[in-house]
Formats: sequence, structure tokens, C-alpha cells
Amino acid sequence: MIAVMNNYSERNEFTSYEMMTIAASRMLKSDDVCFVGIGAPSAACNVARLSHAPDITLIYESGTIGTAPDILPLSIGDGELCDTALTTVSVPEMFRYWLQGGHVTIGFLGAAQIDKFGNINTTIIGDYHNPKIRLPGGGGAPEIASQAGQIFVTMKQSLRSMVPKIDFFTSYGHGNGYNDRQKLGIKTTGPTALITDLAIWKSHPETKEFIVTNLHPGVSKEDVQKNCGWEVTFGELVTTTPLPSAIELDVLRELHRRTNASHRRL
Amino acid sequence: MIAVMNNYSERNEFTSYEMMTIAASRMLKSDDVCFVGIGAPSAACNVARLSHAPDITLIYESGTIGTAPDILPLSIGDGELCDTALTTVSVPEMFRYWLQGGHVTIGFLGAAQIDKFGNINTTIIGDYHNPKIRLPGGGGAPEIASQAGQIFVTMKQSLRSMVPKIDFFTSYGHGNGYNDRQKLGIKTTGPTALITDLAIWKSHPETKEFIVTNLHPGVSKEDVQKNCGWEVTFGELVTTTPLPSAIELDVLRELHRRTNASHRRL
Amino acid sequence: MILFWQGLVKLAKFVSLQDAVLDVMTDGLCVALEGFTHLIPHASAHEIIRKGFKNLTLVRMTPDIIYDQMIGMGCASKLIFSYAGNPGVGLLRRLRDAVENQWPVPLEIEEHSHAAMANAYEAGAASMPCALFKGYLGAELRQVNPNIKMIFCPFTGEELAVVPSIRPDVSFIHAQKADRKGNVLIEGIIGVQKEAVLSAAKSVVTVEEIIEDFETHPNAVILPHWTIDYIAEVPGAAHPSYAQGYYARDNAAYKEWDTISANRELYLKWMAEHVMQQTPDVFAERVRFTNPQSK
Amino acid sequence: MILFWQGLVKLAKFVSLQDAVLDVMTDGLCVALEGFTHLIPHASAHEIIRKGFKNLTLVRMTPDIIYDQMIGMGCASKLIFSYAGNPGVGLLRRLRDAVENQWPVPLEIEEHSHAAMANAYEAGAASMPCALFKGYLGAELRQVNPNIKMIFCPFTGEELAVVPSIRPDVSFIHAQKADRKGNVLIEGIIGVQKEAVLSAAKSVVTVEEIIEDFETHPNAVILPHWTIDYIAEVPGAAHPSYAQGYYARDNAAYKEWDTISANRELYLKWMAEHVMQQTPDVFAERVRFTNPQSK
Repeated sequence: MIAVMNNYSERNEFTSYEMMTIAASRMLKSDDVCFVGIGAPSAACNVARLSHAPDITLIYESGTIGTAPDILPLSIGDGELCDTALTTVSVPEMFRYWLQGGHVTIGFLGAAQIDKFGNINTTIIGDYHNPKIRLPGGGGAPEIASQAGQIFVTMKQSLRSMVPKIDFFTSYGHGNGYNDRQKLGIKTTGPTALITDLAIWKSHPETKEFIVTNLHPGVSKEDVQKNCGWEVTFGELVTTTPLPSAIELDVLRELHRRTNASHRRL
Repeated sequence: MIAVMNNYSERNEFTSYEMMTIAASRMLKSDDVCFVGIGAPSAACNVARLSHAPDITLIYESGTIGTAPDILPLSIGDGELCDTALTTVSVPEMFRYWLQGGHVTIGFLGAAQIDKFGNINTTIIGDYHNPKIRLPGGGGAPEIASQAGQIFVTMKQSLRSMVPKIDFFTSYGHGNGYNDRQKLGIKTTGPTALITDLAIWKSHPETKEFIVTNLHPGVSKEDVQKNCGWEVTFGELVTTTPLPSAIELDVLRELHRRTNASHRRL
Repeated sequence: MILFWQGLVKLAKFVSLQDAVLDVMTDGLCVALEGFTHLIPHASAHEIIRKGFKNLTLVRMTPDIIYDQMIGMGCASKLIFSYAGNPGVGLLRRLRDAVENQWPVPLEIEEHSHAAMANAYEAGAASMPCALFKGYLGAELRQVNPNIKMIFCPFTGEELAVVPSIRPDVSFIHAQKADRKGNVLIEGIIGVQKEAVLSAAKSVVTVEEIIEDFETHPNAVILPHWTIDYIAEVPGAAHPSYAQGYYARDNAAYKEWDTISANRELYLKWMAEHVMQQTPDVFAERVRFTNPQSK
Repeated sequence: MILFWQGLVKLAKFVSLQDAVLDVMTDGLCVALEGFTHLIPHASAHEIIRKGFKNLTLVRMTPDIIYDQMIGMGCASKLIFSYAGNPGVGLLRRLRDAVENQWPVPLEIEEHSHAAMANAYEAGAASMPCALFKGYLGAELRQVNPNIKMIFCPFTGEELAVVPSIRPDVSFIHAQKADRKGNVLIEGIIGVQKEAVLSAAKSVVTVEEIIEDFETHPNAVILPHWTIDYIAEVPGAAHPSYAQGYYARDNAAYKEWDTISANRELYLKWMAEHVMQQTPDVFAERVRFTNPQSK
């Protein structure tokens, strides 16, 4: 727990997970059409919907379009998502008409490994044919990464997850930076923001490297570097991420309370 | 009107159109899945459904699967078809999953021009780029002809419609006969029966030429030849088509009565 | 600054059909007015004719009365289609006059099968440049249409047909309902209407009515508001086609068209009276006394 | 006589799940048990495990608990998949043990993205030999999976991905309802279940209940009886997955699986007790006290 004083919030304690999720939620706008990854992205997207972006369209790869769950789904296909959706389509239609069709403005992903150009690995640790750890694989991510208008990533920082060189290119970000992405024929913008438990990172417009633009309250530059496997570039003017508001914390905590109650065995 | 005596029927008069439609309807069985062309094929398919083949599945290219109309649709997409269908799918799905997917046993087509190998023209009279008459075109027929298990054709005979050489290969039948069809990589059987207002024709198993196997009551071989542009081959044992039964005539006439009443301006 | 690619996200605006047509249309566009027998956007076609747009490339699987009307008024320089008939009635006489006699203007045609057009719309909705399917085996259209090519499956060697996808500049469809946010519900024979909207750069949807909320099935065919540019409430806009749940197909009108369109003078007189001197409001009148189509 | 090609028309037979599995399965087949989180055919997987089939090629977009169970019991020699996780919980530990340590038998994997698998099922349902889509740009799976090829659009020159279509020997799905004729209704998250059935040579469907008539929407997702080989009524067959309108997802069971599957001995003991000594009838018990899922 990081203890802070805050004029705007009645809550003066929050976890780094809460800060990360709330900072991520603030990236989203009401007119976004967001393809939601499970876990931290799903929490961030639903906090946005329940606070400052009430009209945001959330899409899950299970086929649910315009969904508005009261609890966080454990999987990308919980019944809650369908119950509250505008409509539910088949999975082939989801990937052909909706993602590939170019209707998604934001793809919101997590990652097991990421590098400083936003390339993501969720496939394997070690060699593909002789793996140390077999991870779940890409799922929807390879095409979300190339077909959604832009990509936000949210994940906890660690030396294991933020690495100089990922073991496998599951989902392409900016390659080695600059115009690598366009050279491959990819027309979308790619990763533009990384929201961790310590900081907010934005892609540099030219080099495409992630650069720290905000430190979360109570976090130092050293904290960020200690938990990142590459040499971190900080922006010229690094500011402190605004504190979670009372509303944001209430929305997030209430969401988790309902979720936990629902997932408990009866 | 052809006047006949008939032990089985209370009706002793029927038109050549009625004989054609009823003879065509008898080709269908309850376990068929039939892709229905509009006009005479539609009437034949629905007479079959309302008489001896109650469980037949009728599919119209508008997307209606397992439809059971009380009146004959004027178009292939009348509301009656959807109202009575098991389900209605999109037109892309109809052509991809249901026709191309290989689920149709019978494609039932009409034709503007046909040759003795069951090749059909519904595109153009004259030269394609400088037409004498611009016909409607192929619609669903080119792929029905190659993807339905087998093809039945029903049409009125005339020197204009049954020709030695069609002006345009809209839908491929048996080419020049024998194994021409297989040579093109087509795996389905192709045209096996032609039901006209004068006779029933079947494809010869080897040459694939249409051969008259039945003459309708009161029709002579000369009548058939006079109304056909190629030299007609008659089977070794040509029999007379069984007369329409009272039930068949009742079903067909009642269908047309309801149809005409429905299409009249209120 | 980073320029963000925002995706094809739109903001459905509720406007009059006249304003929608003026905003999205210019001469020379590639335009689809879709509807597979059901929900044909007659009111939109009439509005385009009244505004006098020319040199259009018209796309439709089943160009029937509305394209016959547009072609006869000289709106089109090209037609992409797969079945050009008055369904169950006969030929399209204005289309024939254009193809056979260049009246009132020459009409280039690009002709496909239904399977090809359906696949091409599906591919357009999926942002594909082309559509791959099994088709055209033995069909002579392959010889006269250079936009039909054959390629081989890289795994099995099987020969497959490929055609360009359809991606109109503007698509017009008619649907039963919109909600207040601009989401659109289509029920019954849905044809290629969803694909027509998703494949087009801009889209205009006329609806029978605007309601608070849909009460329907979880897998209903719904176009979200961010896929549509303009929505106009025009009751009866499909007449003499039909809207499942609202009014039945006016089959008598389809039969009458065969007579009206057979003669250039009669046709022009009919168009003057029934189209040129009217507004979208007349459609509500035209369906007032038809039988309601059962839901 | 002319031999007629009759198309892929089947005659849905109502049987017990045990009889259906015995009839359609042999060692070495390519089998899909589909369900995208919703309607996962757990009862069918357990029946296949009990009957001891081996050397299967298992196909599924999201192999989760049931494939972890089948792989751990040595049923599979190959897995074709796009996301192998316990959704929202973590990794699949029996799958990892097979891939990393060849326990209990080696497992070959063919790995794709969701987009590729979804397109491959769609293509299989359409009898295509391959699926064409925009995909795998920059993705390293292209380097390790020889079944991912790139071709060029013959019209625009754009590079496109192509993968073999999926056409299983047998597909198993679970659905809400069958009617007395054997037509099957699926509602809610429909995933690739329709495609799994239409792409397969044979299909087995378990349903929550058999009813007289569907009362539903004109565009409901229905598989006609002539697309299905066997239907077995097994209430609760999706547990711990869910059936919209019947029972909710048992998320606690998914979380518990992480512990059960972490240890070979614990896993084998659990399988003996909860699978090997049971019959399909136990599933009705397992959902009796869960919250009904709202329709």
C-alpha cells in the first residue's frame, strides 16, 4: 500500500495495482471502440465505462459487442458479457468483420514479456521447439496488434517481463523502432501507451521507443529502472500521475467486490 | 387442355403446365435438401412438400432454410418464405456454408436455353458484348449447377428454348457429354433429369445426353421432336407418365388459387 | 504529435433523407443500394434520382425495379450485378434498353454470379482486397469478365475462383428499427445488407421507426451506431418491397412495373408523377393500406 | 445406373452419449470439441476419455480444461490450437507437462492465432481447402508453423495469409435445445460451434433438453437435423462451463483446476474419481444447485 494525501479523494490508500488500472482506464474515451484483453485490461476498460467514458464500446473476442458487465468476467466469454451486450456474433465474424474490418480504435493487451518497442511475447520462454515454459500463446493478440487502430498495453513491471529482447514475437509492435512497422505493410499505429504499476509510458513519435511520461505517486525513477530490463528513457518533463479519485477507487473496488462474490463457490 | 380419362383422378382435365409441374414434383423425396429456383421449380417443390414428400427441406437463395410457404413466392425472397422457415441466414452464408458446403442434394433450375447435355443459358441471346436480348443472368445458377448433388431442370419445350447450341454457358451441365464435367474438376453429378411440358428426360449414364423416358399422357414422339431443336433420342422403353392424381391436382390448384388471391391488388 | 489511426468509427446522425443524400452523394461514385427482395431502399433510390446524380457505378446482386428506374433516368454509367430481373415477372426493360440501345446513356456492365457477389461483399466487410471461393467452374462469365481470376490453393493445388471485393463509396439500406443511439436492427431476410454497410466508406440507413430499446434475441442482426453515417426515419421506404413485421410485398406493383417500363414515354410519365414530383413522405401513404406482414 | 452424389445430408439420431461416442470414434481421428468459453462439451470429452481413445489430433481454438484432461490421460498425439490457457486463471499444467516433459506421451503442436483458426473453421464449413485473411504480419508463428503461407492478391498485389481449412473427422458441441426432428438451437456466445459441425465429416451434439418447437427469432442460430449425426440429451453437459438460459459458469471450478492439475498424482486421483468412475448422468447433478443464468 502506498499512503498518500489527496484533496480530491476520501481514500488515502490504494495499491499499485489500483493505480495502474485507474491510470489505464483514463486512456479511454467515450467514442472509443475497444477490443478488450482479459485481466488488467478488462478491469481498466470497465472502470472507464463506469466512470468517465460511459458510452465506450467494449468488444470481447468471444463475439460480444457493446457489452456492459456488472462484474469482471473471469474468461473472455462469461455469460455476463453476452447478457449485457448490444449483440453477440460468431467468432469468425468477430475476427473478419469487426477486427480485420477496421472498426476497432483501441486494442488493449496484457503481456508476459514486452520490449521497449512494444513487441509482445505470450507464447514461450526459451526456444519454441524446446521450451522452458510453454505460455498460453497468442490467441487474438497477433491480429489485434496489427489491426486495431492503436494498442495500449497494461502490465506489472519486473525484470522478467520487461526485457531487452523477447523470446518470441507473438504480437508485433514497432520491431526495432522507427518505420519498421510500416515497412511490413502494417497500416495501423501500433503500441502508443504502456501503463504499468509504476509509470505511464508513451511511444516516441520518431524512434517508437517507450518513454516514461508519468510516474505514479510515490514512485521514483530508480524504482522504474530497477524493475525494467532495458535502459529506461525518461521524458523531458516527467509529471506525477494524478491520484485516483474517490469515484475511480469506488468504481474499481465495487467491481472487484461484486466479481469476488460471484466467483466464490456457493 | 388435354382431356384424358383417369381411374385415379376425379379431375379428367389438366393443362400441360400442370402435368409438367406434377411430374417434376414426383422427382423429389422427403429426405432431399433442395435448392429451389423461382417459377416452375418452386411450384414443383412445393407440390412435392404438400403431397408425397412432407419432410423435404426447401432452401431459397434469399437465405431461408426449411421453408414451407402456403402461397408460391413471386420472388425468391417473399416474406412468406422467412415466416415459415426453420431459420434465415445471410446470403453470403447461404452460398458459402450451405450450397458450397455441400449440403444441397438437389438443385432445381429453370432455363431460357438448354442443350442436350444440360448446359444452360440464362444470360444473353446473341453475342455477349452486342446482345440481341439481354436476359437476367445467372444469379445463383452457375454455382448451384456445380455444387448441388444433382440438378433437375424444368421448362416448357420450344425450338427457341431447346437448342443444338446455347448462346452462352451460364451454368455448366455436361459440356459435350461423357466425362467433360469431371475433367473440369466438378465433383457433383450434374443434370440428371429434365421435366418438360411434354416429357420426362433422363441423362444417359455414359453419353450424358438427355433421353426421353416418359411421354406425358396424350403426347407423341413427334410432338416432342417438333418442339426440340436437336435430334431427340428416345429410350428403348418409353412409357407414359402416370396421370396427375386428384390429390396432386388439388394441391397444385389450391396453391395457385391462394397465390393469385394474395398477389391481387387490394 | 502522434497521429492516431482511429479505425472506421462513425457517429450515426439522425437527419432527413434529403440531407443525407446531399451530404454523401456526388456524381461518379460507386454506390450500393442493397436488399435481397426484402427491405429494398426505394425511398433512397428516388431521392438520388430527384437530385440528378450521374455517372454512378451501381452495385447490387439483384438490380430490380430501383436500378431499372435509376438506369432509365440516366444516373448510371456502370452496373456490377449478378441477376438483373424483375423477380418472378421478367426482364428489366430499362436496363435492356440501356444495354441493347444505349438509351438514355450507354451502360457498362460487370457481371458475376450470386456466389461471387456474396463472397465479394463478405470480403469487403472484412477489409479484404479479394474474395476466394469455389466457383465459376465451366461458367462462360470467366471468359467475358476480366475481374474473375483463378488461383491455386497452396496446400492442395485445387483451382479456386477469386474476384475483387466490393467496397462501395456509399451504401444505402433500409431496416426495421433504430434505437435512440443510432444502433440499427435488421430482421428476417437479411441478404447482404450488413456487408453492404460494413464494406462501404459511408452508409445511409432508412428505418421504419426509431424506438427506445430493442427487445430481441442475443444473436440479433444489429449494426452498431459507430458503423453508420446517417439514419433517416422513412416509414414505408421499402415499398413496393416489404419490411417484415410492418407491411407485405406489393407483388401487384412488381407486375405493373413490367407494363410501365415497357415503353419509354409511359416510363418517363410515370417517373415524373411518382418520383420526381414527390418527397420521401409519400412512402408512408403507400403502405398504409397494405396487409401487415406477420412478424 | 447413375450413382447420385447425395451431398452431406445426415439423419440426426437420438441416442445415448455412450453410443454416439462408440459409433463415431476410433483411435487416430482428428477431433474437435468446440465451445468458446460457453457451451463447452465436457460430458463428451469425459466419455471419450473413459473409452480410452488414443493418438487423437485434437483441434480447438481455446483448449482449456477438457483438453488438459484429455492430454493428461494420453488421448492426444497432436494439438492444433490458438490459445492454450485456463481463461483468467493461468496456464494449462497437463498440456505444459506434455509439451515440456512428454508426459504421459509426447504431444506435437500446431499453433495459430485466433484469427487464423476462426477463418480456418469458416473455410472448412464452406468446403474450402484453405482460408485467406489479413494476418500474421510481423508474427513469429509464421517462422515455426509451415502451415502458414503468404500469397498475393491477384488484383492489388497485397500480401495475404493463407492457412489450411479445418475439417475434422468428428466434431462435438453442446447446445441448449433440440426439437423432436433433431434441429439444434444455439443461443448466446456461439463461438465457432456452427462451423465445427458444418466442417466435420461426423458430428455429435449434446443438448440441455429436447423440446417440441423452438420459439425464437427468425435469424436464430439453428443447425438443421440433416447436418447432425447424433444428438444426446445430457443436462448439465457443459459444466463447469455454462449454458445460457440454464446455468452459470462455475468459475470456482476453473480456479480449483489450477491446483488439481498442478500435480500428476493429484490429477490422476481426481480423474479416477470424477471422470473414470462416472457416467454422463452426473452432469445434471453438478448444475442442480448453480445459479440459473438469466436468458
